[in-house]
Amino acid sequence: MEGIYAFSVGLLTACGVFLTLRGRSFSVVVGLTLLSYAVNLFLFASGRLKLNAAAVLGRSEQYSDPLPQALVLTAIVIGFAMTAFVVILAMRARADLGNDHVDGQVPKPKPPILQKGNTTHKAGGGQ
Amino acid sequence: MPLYLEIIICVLLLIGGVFLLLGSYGLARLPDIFTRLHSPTKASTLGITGVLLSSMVFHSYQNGSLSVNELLITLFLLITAPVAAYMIAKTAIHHETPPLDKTKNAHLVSKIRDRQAPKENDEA
Amino acid sequence: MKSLIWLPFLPLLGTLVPLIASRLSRTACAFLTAALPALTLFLVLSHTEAIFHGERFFASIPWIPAIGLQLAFRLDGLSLLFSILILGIGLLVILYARYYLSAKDSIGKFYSYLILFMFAMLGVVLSDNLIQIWFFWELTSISSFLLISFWGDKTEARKGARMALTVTGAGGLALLAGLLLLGHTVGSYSLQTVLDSGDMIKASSAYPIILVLVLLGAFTKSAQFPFHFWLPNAMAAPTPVSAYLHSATMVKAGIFLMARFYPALADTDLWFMLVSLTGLATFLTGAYIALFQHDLKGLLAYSTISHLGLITLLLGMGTDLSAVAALFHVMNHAIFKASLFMAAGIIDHESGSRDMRQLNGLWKFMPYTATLAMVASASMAGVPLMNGFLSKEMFFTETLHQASLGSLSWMVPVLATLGGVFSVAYSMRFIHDVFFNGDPINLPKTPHEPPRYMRVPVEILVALCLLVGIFPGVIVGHLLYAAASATLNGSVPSYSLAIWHGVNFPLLMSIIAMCGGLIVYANRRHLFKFQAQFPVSDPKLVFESAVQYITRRASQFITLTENGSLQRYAFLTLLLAVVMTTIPLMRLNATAGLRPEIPVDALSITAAVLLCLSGLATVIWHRRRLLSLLTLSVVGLIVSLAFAKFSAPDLALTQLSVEVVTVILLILALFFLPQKTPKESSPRRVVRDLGLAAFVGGTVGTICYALMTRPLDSISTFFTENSKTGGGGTNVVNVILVDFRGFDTLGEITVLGIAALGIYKLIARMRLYMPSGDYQGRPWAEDKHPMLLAVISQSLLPLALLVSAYIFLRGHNLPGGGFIAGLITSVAIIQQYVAHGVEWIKTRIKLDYQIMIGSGIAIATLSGLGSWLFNRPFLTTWFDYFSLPLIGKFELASAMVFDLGVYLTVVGATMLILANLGKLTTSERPTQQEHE
Amino acid sequence: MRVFPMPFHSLLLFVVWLLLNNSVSAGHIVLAAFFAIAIPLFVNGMRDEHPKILKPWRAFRYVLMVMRDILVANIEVAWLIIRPIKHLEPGFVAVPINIRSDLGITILASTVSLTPGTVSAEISKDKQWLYVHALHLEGEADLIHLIKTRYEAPLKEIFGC
Amino acid sequence: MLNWTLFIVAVFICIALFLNLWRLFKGPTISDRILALDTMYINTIALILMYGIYVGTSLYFEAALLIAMLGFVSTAALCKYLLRGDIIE
Amino acid sequence: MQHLSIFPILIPLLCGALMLLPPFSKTLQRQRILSVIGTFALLISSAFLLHQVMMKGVHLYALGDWQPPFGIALVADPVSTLLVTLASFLGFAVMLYALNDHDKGGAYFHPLFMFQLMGINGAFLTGDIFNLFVFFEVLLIASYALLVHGGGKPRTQSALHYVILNLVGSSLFLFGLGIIYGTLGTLNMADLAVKVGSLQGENATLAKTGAALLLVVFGLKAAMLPMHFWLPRTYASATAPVAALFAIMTKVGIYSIFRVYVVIFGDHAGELANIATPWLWPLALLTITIGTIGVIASPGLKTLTANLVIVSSGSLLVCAAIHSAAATSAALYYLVHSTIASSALFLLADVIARQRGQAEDRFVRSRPFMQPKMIGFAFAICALAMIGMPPLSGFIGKIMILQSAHTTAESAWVWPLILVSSLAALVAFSRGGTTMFWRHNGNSNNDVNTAKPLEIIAIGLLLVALPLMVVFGGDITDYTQNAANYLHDFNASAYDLLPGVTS
Ligand code: NA
Ligand code: NA
Repeated sequence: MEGIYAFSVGLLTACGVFLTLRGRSFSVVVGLTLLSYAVNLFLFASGRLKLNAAAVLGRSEQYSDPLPQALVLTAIVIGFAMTAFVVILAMRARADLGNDHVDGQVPKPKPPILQKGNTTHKAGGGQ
Repeated sequence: MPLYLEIIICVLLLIGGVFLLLGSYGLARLPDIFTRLHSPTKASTLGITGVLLSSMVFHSYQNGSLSVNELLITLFLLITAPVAAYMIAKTAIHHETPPLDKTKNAHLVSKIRDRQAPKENDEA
Repeated sequence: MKSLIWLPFLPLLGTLVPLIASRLSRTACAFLTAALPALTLFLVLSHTEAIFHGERFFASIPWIPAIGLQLAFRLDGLSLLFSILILGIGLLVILYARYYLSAKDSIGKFYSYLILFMFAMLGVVLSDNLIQIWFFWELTSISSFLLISFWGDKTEARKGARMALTVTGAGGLALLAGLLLLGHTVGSYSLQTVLDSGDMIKASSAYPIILVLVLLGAFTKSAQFPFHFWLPNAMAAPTPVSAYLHSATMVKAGIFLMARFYPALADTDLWFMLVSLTGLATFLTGAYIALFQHDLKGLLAYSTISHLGLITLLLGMGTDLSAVAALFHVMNHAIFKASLFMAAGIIDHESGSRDMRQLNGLWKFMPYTATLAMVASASMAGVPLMNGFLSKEMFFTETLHQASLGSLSWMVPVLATLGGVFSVAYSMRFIHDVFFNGDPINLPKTPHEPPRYMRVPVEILVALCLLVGIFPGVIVGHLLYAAASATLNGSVPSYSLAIWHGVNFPLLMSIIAMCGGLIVYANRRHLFKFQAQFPVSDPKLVFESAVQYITRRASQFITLTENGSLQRYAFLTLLLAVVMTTIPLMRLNATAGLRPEIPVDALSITAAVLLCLSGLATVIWHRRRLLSLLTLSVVGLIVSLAFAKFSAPDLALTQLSVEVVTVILLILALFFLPQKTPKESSPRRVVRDLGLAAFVGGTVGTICYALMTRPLDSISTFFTENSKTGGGGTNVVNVILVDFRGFDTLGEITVLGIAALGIYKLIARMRLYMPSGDYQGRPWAEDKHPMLLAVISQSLLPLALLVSAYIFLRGHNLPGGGFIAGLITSVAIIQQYVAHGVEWIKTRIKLDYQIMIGSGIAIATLSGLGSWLFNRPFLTTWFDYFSLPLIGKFELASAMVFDLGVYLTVVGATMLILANLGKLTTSERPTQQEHE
Repeated sequence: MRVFPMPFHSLLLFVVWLLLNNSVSAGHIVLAAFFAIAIPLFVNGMRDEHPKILKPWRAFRYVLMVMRDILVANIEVAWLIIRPIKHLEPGFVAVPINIRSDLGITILASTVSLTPGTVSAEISKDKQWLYVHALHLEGEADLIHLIKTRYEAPLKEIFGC
Repeated sequence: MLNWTLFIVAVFICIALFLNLWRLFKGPTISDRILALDTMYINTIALILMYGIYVGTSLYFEAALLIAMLGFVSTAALCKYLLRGDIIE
Repeated sequence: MQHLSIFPILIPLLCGALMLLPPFSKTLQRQRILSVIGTFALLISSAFLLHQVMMKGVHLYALGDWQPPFGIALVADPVSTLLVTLASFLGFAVMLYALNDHDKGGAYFHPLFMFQLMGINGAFLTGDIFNLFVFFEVLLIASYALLVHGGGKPRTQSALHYVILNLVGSSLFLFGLGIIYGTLGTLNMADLAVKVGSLQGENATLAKTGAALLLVVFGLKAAMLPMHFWLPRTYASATAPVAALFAIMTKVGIYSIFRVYVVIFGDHAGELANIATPWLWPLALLTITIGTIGVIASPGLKTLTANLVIVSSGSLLVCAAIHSAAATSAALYYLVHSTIASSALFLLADVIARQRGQAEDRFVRSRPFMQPKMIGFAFAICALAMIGMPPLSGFIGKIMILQSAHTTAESAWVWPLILVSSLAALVAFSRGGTTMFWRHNGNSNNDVNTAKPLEIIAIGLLLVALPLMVVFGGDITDYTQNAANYLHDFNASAYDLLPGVTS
């Protein structure tokens, strides 16, 4: 089970990181949200996984580590606050700057590089 | 746990499971959005009710007292599922999603979209 | 001898005098300004007798022992010599400046800067602590900057001042390094200790570095080649400043430094090489260039450079008497050069020009000044009976005795004579070209003699030139001896200060120089023509363009690196993080540890597959925004399932409710952001980012797995053991939140509250783009508030509130609590907003969300403060069990109040965010076209 | 302000609280009563006026009937789902409605969605027509009749309009 | 028997969830996807309740309740967005 | 006064909360009054705390009466108290400045300011590593909100970058904390310090990854290369009082580095001993380098100040890399100095920008100042302090750093870099200063804002501190020396904070 869990955390992290590195604020926000899921799962896992061991006294024989749970709770709330702020900030940036690129200006697309021998390229079909 | 209770729980669970599966199966299988809408709103409500009832029975037995709070979930679902379906249907119609070709009265879709009354002669 | 401590501070006090006195008449101001320096000079002179008898005075009080800095002063021969120069010439300059400065110049400011400089300079020469020397050294740079840029509205002045500051500042930093190393090598920053440890210093491995660094400081300050270029440009300063700083005092600070550290650093081959060669180069360069200056002050500036080179050369030669000669020339040069500068200033002042091509035949207009200038010039040229002659003669003598260049040592006297030739030539030019040589050309003013008292300082100095020149032993013999004794830290070789030593080689050299100079000057036209062939490179321009070049390159570099691309910054941050973590991680032998793993089940696999697929789908569809939002919701859902599965019901609840609010927020954002993401990442960037993402993900996954498969011994058993007894609740997670670590929670709700305030702030002035249709260009539906949704939402609200009350109340003992309850309440209210719109709610709900936030935080804090009444630390909780008839046993806990605060803050914050966001669009919808 | 501005809701809340807590202890009854009074007082302002339930017993019977219908409808729909799709004959129907209150219409629409193989798709602007999508539309008129008699009529009775 | 039933039903629900996900990915319309998500919420509720039966605890009831409540809210909000763009107007 | 050590957190917290409630929420005037009272009370209580710590030693405050390592404890020690006092002083001065209508550019300036102070003080005082995270977030979210105060495109733009980068940073922080807890099973810093020493083998290896992540996080806050990019634009675009307050934000990162890598992963950390050092050295030196290049390239005073903040961060990181009590002492002195000086300079830059019309703070020809003498004097003081020239406090800090670096092999890099950075600052300031103060066209416009009394008082308050730091340099360096010794004394900074645990 731990393997699957860890794999999922890793994958979520990777997804989050990739999106965080995109250029548009919405993608970045989604990426940060994914990243925070991964973070929460990771932090939670630092107390080790236990089945049927909710830390409610009297409800089970053994208790999972309650401390990371409390930490994750705090982290979730803080993460929510931060996400909310960055979402609105992204809107504000769009309003102020006229576009939603994180750098405030849309990068100019580079001219396509014509390659020799690329027969399928549209530029080649001019004749 | 007495056998009869276990049987009741299992039957309820199975009913629930089957209907839930059917609901999702319908969702996956049915040909257009309007027909698909039916399966979760119905099959799944019944399915979830089955599971809830079995849970109720189980926990009532386990706690030694009546456990009925699951009913609240049913209540919520019964209240909300139709509205959710309505909203989704509204969205589909707003997006002018074409209904299945053989749908009867397909021309009504444009009326529905504009929330107008159907013409008198349509009913004839 | 404590009074010594206050000695240098008298001028510091004096900086305030002119500022106050500037309201009085200029003369009064000048006299008041002069009072404190005069007093200081008097105090210094009062020690003369004792010092001549070989005494030295020390005084110190501790200041900052941590860096080895103590307020330590010494008064010995060397400091005495320099103090007299600083104060004496300073007083003359004050008098001179009174007449020099025009009415529109602020004389108070000028005097104030001047006295500040005097203070700094005095500090340098009186210091007995290495760091303190540097302290005052830098002060001289600063105050000289202020003086040079006194006419800051002139470009010349600004540039000259900047250059001087830069060069001397750089030297100062090198000096600092050198002095710190020196102090470290010796183990003490006390100057006397350092001077007494010469052998140890010279033997240490750090000696070459120390020497180079200290000499850098000295050479830059004393305008030695190749750092000499700042000095001529500093001539943009008012002439009194040039007379004072750039002839008599500041430029001598470098000389002073070399003299001061003579016992500690000199007498090695390296010293000889560095100092004498630099001095020689400076001496020749300065003398040669001086001849070609058309600006009167320019000539004097280069001449100063040349003379400073001469002194440096003397200090570097290491012969018996070279140091004595150097000190003697310091004195002489200060006297004649100050007077020359003053004379130049008078000429400038009275004729309006300093250009020697315009200035001709001034003898007719100002014969008295001309006489004074000619005497001083003669001293500069080294004409007998003048003080300049004596020290130059000593210089020639020493060049013959040195051996610093080995077999090439013979070149030194030859080159020295050559330098002498040019010295005579430019001195000749100063006299002939200005006072004779035809008539003035296009002078702005008709020249005349200066005011009486403007001449007095010049007269005094010129008189000194003659007096010293004729009666050297009587006038300066003791002083020179005392200074030399201090410089050499003890034994002074015997020498005689006679004006006539008979016919000898040095006299011959003097004669050659004299005749050669006259010949050179007579044939100056050929030389000028020759010199004109070389491209003129103004050091100022070179320096400026060098600075500009560096600035430009720096700017290019900065724009290249700090290109404003968040993607780059984030990439680098993550890259650093992952590199730093993987390096230790690679030493992990096996990923899996010994802790037994939980067996895998179908449900978990399903959940994991759903999670991973949804996560990937979110990435793949990130340009189709709504879709990625849907898959993101699935991810959130599965994450909460995972929490539930692994025994964290509280987390599951929280995650679920946060998830919904987040999605709602993101949907709101979707409306105001462009609907789609254009495809703009280049394939290369995508691959690069994918690589980093995989790298990070892999690392995180590995660490996560490694952690989970290893046993952990943690403090958490304490919490399960004390939750009920100490915290009064059975839900340990909640007890941690409101009790064990309630402080975290207090911070957390504060974060939430602040976020809401911040968002409110962001929304306040937002100009939104409101698309008139959806991403496919379809106009929006007309039905604002579908009736079914509206009606159902109304009936859901009380139920939802009840559920949140339920969740709130049970939190302490079962999964739940104020935070989740708050979110449920918020979601229920948001649902009303969605169903009915802002207008509808506004008339029906009268909650001030801001007050909710404030009171929430306040209640939580106050519940924590309650414990103070019982003399317990903040947030100490209280709980007890009560029983009432009918109702039975129940618990009351202060943590509930805390949780109420949490609840209120959460509701207030969430609603402040969402409701205000909604309000933006209520009144009407101006359809603004997208800008893209 | 009345103590019970929404008596039906108060009752519902009272019951739901006890349901939630699985308990009829005195303490919970007190709490239930408290919330049954407090929440409606708070929420009352956030409600549009709705007609009162005039015939509670009739309402109760209606609920039971709908529950039975849900069961039946679900089985029917399940069957339709499994059957080959080609037999499916979906269609839209416009049902004229006479019930006037928003609440009534909503309950009707919801009931229709929950029960006989139909989903409420829209209500016309004039609130005279309920558009319904049927999964398997065999007799249009029959369906309209069924909805009007089996669901709309009792609702009109219950709310008296 | 109970465990076997639970296992079978769990498998059913897992299949159901995969079917939902398939619909979510496939679409073709956005309404289909929202519907799929909505159905997924319901299946999740069932899953949680079953897990509660499996481990014999009622601690997860609230999670199920919350999904029921909140799933609707997000479905409604998504639809509102598609209809009107601005969900709180 | 057993509760004294929590005052620096509670005072701003309560003030902030009260400002959201009537009657304070009604008018700005009332909020201003509360702000002044609050920041002043904060200053007084911090100073008093400092005095108490000097007299009676470290004060441990166990929140909720739960003893460490189980509960959260505040640790008022010589280091944290010094920084708290600094923050409070800064807060008070900057607040005075802000009162001159700088608080009008948007809602909630005063509560946000208070919360910002609360976050900063909390981060300094806490003895718990997760609580440190929480206070980081408090100060960050407050800084996000304050950053957009006043509005405008550049602010929004830089805020977006700042926020997103810090969100990434927060994620990394939590990853790091997860690893730390997952290997050590505790959160109290003293307890971590004690336990980390016994970590061995694979657990130690894992803990290293956590420690490395924390360094990245703190480095991001401290603007350590390559995570410094956000700083110049962010600080240059912020409103003056905000930028001035931000001067201490990088120091929170620096402080955390000292706290974590001296106490927890310091000499006693067994396999993890001094793990940050090999990273800190190159990164610190490169930070100084890039900051210096930035200083030279700065087109205006605000950017210049921001780049100087990077340089000072680099210098402080060098101290952390040296890892000796002398270096820590140097860092503490330099930190206080550079915070005050850069803060004053940010405020001054605002005054300058206002009086120069279109030229703002850029180093170009402009109309003359209206109060050239006063502003020039203040500018000179700031410049000298920032360059590190006598007679102002910069030189002492710089000398302390140089001296402490001398024992290390890297001093061959440190010395030239620090000295060259000083030279760069000298060049930049002399270029900028001469241009701004002496290169004029036109006449001073009487309509533009002159510096108002409160602004002058605020800047003056900060500036007076700089020479005082020299005059009382002996006492202050004594204090920093003691504080540094405390931090490097494992018994004092770890065992003594764990009642019931002894070495
Ligand atoms: Na001439
Ligand atoms: Na139906």
